Amino acid sequence: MIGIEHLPVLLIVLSLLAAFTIFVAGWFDKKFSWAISFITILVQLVMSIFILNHVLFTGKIDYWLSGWRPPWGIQVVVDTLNAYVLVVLLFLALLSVMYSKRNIQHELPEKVITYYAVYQLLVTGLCGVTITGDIFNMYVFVEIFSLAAYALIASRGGIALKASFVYLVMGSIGACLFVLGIGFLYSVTGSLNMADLAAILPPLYGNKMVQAAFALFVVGLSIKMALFPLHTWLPDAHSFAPAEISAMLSGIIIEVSTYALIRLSFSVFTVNFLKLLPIYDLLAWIAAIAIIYGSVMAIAQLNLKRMLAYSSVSQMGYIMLAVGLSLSTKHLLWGGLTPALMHILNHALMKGCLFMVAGAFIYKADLWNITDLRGLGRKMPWTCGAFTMAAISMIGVPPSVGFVSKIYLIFAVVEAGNFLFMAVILLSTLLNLVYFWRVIETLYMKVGEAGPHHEYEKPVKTDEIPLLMLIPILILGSLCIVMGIIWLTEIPIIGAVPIMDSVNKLFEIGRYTVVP
Amino acid sequence: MMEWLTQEILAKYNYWIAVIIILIGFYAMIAKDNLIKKLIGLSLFQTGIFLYFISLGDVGVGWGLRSGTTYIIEAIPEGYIYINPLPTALILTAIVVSVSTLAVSLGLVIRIYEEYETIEESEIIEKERVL
Amino acid sequence: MTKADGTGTYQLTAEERRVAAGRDLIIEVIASLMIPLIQLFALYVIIHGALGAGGGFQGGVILASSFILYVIAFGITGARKRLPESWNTGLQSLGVYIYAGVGLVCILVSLGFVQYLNYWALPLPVAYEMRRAMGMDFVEIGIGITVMATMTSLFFDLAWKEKEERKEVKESNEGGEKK
Amino acid sequence: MIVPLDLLMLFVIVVIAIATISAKDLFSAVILFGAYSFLMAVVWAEMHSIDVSFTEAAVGAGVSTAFLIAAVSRTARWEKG
Repeated sequence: MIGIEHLPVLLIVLSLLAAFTIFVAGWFDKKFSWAISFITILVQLVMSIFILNHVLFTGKIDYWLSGWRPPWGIQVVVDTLNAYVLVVLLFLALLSVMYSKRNIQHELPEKVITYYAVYQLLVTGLCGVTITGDIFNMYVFVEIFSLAAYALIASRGGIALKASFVYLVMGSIGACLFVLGIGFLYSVTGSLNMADLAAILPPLYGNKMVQAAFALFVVGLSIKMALFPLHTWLPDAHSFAPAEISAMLSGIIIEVSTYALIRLSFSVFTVNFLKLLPIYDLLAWIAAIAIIYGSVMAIAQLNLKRMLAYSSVSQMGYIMLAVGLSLSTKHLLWGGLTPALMHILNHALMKGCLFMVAGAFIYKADLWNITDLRGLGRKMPWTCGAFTMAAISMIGVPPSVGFVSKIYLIFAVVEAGNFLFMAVILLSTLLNLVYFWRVIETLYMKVGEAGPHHEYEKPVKTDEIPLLMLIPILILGSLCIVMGIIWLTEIPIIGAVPIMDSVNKLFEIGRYTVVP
Repeated sequence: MMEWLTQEILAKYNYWIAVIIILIGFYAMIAKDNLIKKLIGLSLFQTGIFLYFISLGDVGVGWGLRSGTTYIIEAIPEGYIYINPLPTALILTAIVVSVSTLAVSLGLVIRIYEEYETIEESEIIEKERVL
Repeated sequence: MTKADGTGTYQLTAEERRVAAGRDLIIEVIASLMIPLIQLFALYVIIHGALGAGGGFQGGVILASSFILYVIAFGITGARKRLPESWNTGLQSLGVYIYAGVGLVCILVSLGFVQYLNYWALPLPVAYEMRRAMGMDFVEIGIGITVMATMTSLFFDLAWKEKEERKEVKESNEGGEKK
Repeated sequence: MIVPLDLLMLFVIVVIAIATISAKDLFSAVILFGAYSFLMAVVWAEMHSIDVSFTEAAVGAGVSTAFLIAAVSRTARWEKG
C-alpha cells in the first residue's frame, strides 16, 4: 500500500487533533465527545494493524521527520516489538473507551468532555512512547502520558487526589532520573538517536558514565512501572481511579514503561553490554521478591480493587522475571523475551477484564469490599462469568493465557537453571488461588444474611449492567481463553507466535529457530 | 593535590553546583512536609538537571580565553567557535514539560486543600486515617 | 449604598469603588501602559522565533503573562469577562489545529510520492526554502496561540476562588435576611 | 563564560536555593524561587544559551511564580513544624 510509512506519524497527529476536537465539539453536545474518542481510537487500531502487517511481512518502518537524517533529526522507527505493543495498547484503549460511556456518565457527569480529551492525550502519549526512535522524544512522551494519567486518577476527587499527588511526586522523580540518564549518555556519545547510539556505544561499554546512565534508566523506569521496592504509589492510584483508568493503568501504562526499558536495554545498550553487568540477574531476584510480596499483600486486602492492584505488582514481577531471565536463555528453544512479551498481552487481557468487572460492581451497587459481593454470581451472571474466566486465567488453569505465561516462564527458568525461581512461580500460583478463590466463593457460594434456604427458594432477578459495559468485559473474558489456545497451539493466526520469534531475532536472543 | 583540586573541582564547577542543586531539590521533595515545598523542591531538581545539560553544551570551557559563542546566525566573527545548540533545544522541551507538571500539581494541591483543609502531608495522612 | 442619614442612595465615585475592590491607581495606569507593549513584544518573539532566540512557546508565555498582569492589576472577575473560558478553549483548539494541520497537510500532499513529512510539500506558491520557513512560522504561530490560551486558563483556574466567593455571597444574603 | 562572575552567581544561586527550601513563610519561599529562576536565567545567558535563558526568564521567573503565588494565596500561607 502506498504511503504506509506515514501511518505511525499520522496515528499521533490524528490522536492529538481528536483531543482538541473533543473540546470544540463539547460546545455543541456532550455526547459527541464519546463518539469522537471511540471513532478515533478505532481508526488508530485499524492503522496499527496495518502497520503490524507491514512490519511483519515487509520490514521495519524507518521515518525521518522533516527529512532530516537520523543522527540530527527525530526518527520514528517501528519494528515488530513496537507494532505489537501498539496493537495491544490500542486494543485495550478501545475497549476501555467503549466501557467508559455509561460509567463516566454515572461517575463524573460534569466532566465528560474533559475526561475524554485527557484520555485522548493519554493515548497520544502512549502511542508516542511506542513508536519513537529517539531517547529524548521518549522522555517527552512518557511525561505526556504521565501527566494525563495524574489528571485522570485525580478525577474522582476525595481520596484519589492524594493518591494522584503521590504518583505525581514519585513519577516526576522517575522522569528526572531518566532525563539525567539521557544527559549522561549524551555527554559521552553526543547522540540521542537509538540506532546511532547502538552504533557508537560498543567501545564505551566499560565507561563509568555509560554504566551510570543505564542504572539511572533502570531506576527511573522502575518507578514508572512499579517494580517492587518502588511500587508504593500503585495500590492507591489503582484503587481510587475510575474503573477504566485502573484497567488502562494496570494493563497498559506500566507495561508501556516496561516496553521502554526493554527497548532501551536491548536496542540501545544491546545484549553484549547487559552481559558485562549483573544487573539483569539482580532484576530477576527483585522481580521474584515482587511476585511473592504482591501476592501476599493481595491476600491481606479487603477492597477488591486494592487486591487487584497488589496483584498487578506481582504480575509486573512476572514480566520483569522473564526480562531478567532473557539473557540466560540464549541459543535454546524456549527462552528469550517470549514470556515477557506474551505476558504483556495476557496481563492486559486479564487485568483489563478484572478491573472492569470491579468497576461494574461499583457502578451497579457501589460495592467495594469483597465481603459485600455475596450472591452476585446469580444476580449478574455474565459479568461474574467473565470475572471467573479472568480469575482462573490469573491462577493459571490450563487452556487460559495465565497458564501459557507460566509454562513459558517455567521453561525459561529451567533453561536458566535456577530452580528457586520455579518454587517462586509455583508458590505464587498457590497464593493467586487463595485470593481469587475467595472472591469466586463469595460471588457464587455465599449468599445473603437471610440464610441459605430462603435464598435458594427465592428466584433471583438478573440485574445486569448496560450492554455497552458488558461487551468489553465479555470480549476480554473470552479472549483470556481463546488467546491461551492460540498461544498453546502456536497457530500462526494473527501472527501471534511469529511476532515473538521476530522480536527475539531482532535482539539476537533465544528462540528464533521456529519461523513459519 | 593542588592539581587534582584544580582539575576535578574547580574546572568542573558547574557540574558540582548542578549536583548540589539537584540534591537540595531532592532533599526538599523527600523531607519537607508541606506539599508546595515539595513542588518547589521538584522544580529545583529539574533546574539542576537543566544546568547540567547547559554546561554540557557550553564548549570552550576555560578561563575566558577560548570561550564558545552563541549560535545565532549572523553574529559569528571568524575564528570563534559555536556552543552546542542541541542541549539548548532539549532543555526548551524539558522546561515546557516542567511547567506543565508544576501547573497540574498545583491544581492538585488546591483541590487537596479544598478536600482536607490542609497542605501538610502528615495532617492529610492523619485525616485519612480518621475517615 | 444608603447615605449615613438614611435618605436616598449615595453613588460611589470611581476612586472609592477602586479602593473598595482593593485596587490601586498607580498599578492600573502602569499596567495599562505596559500590557500593549508586552503583547507587541510577544508577537515579535513569536514571529522572530524561526531566525533567532525565541519562538512560539516563549512568545505564548509572554502573551499569557500580559493577561496575568491584567488580572493582578484589574481583578480576576473583569478578566474572566474579557477572556471567557469558551474563548480560551477555542483558542487552544485553534492553535493545535494550526500546529497539527501543517503536519497533516504535509503528509496528505506527499502521501503518494514523498517518503517523509516535509515542509516543502506545503501547497504554497513560493520557492522551496521559503515554504520551509513559512511552514516553521505557521507552526510557531500555532504553538504560540495554544500556549497563550493554556497558560491563561491555567492561571484563571488556579486563582479563581469559586467556593469562597459563593460562600461570601451566601453569607451576605443570610446576613441580610437576619437583619 | 566569564568565570569569576559565573562562580559568584552560581554561589548566590545555591544560597538562594537553600533559603527557598528553609523559609517558613511560603510566600517568601515562592518569591525567593522567582529570584532563583531569574539568576539562573542570567547564568544561562552568560553561558550563551540565549533561548533557554529567555524561556527560563519567561516561564521560571514569570509564569511559574505567578502560578505558585496563586496557589499559595488559595491555600495555607505558613508552613507548619
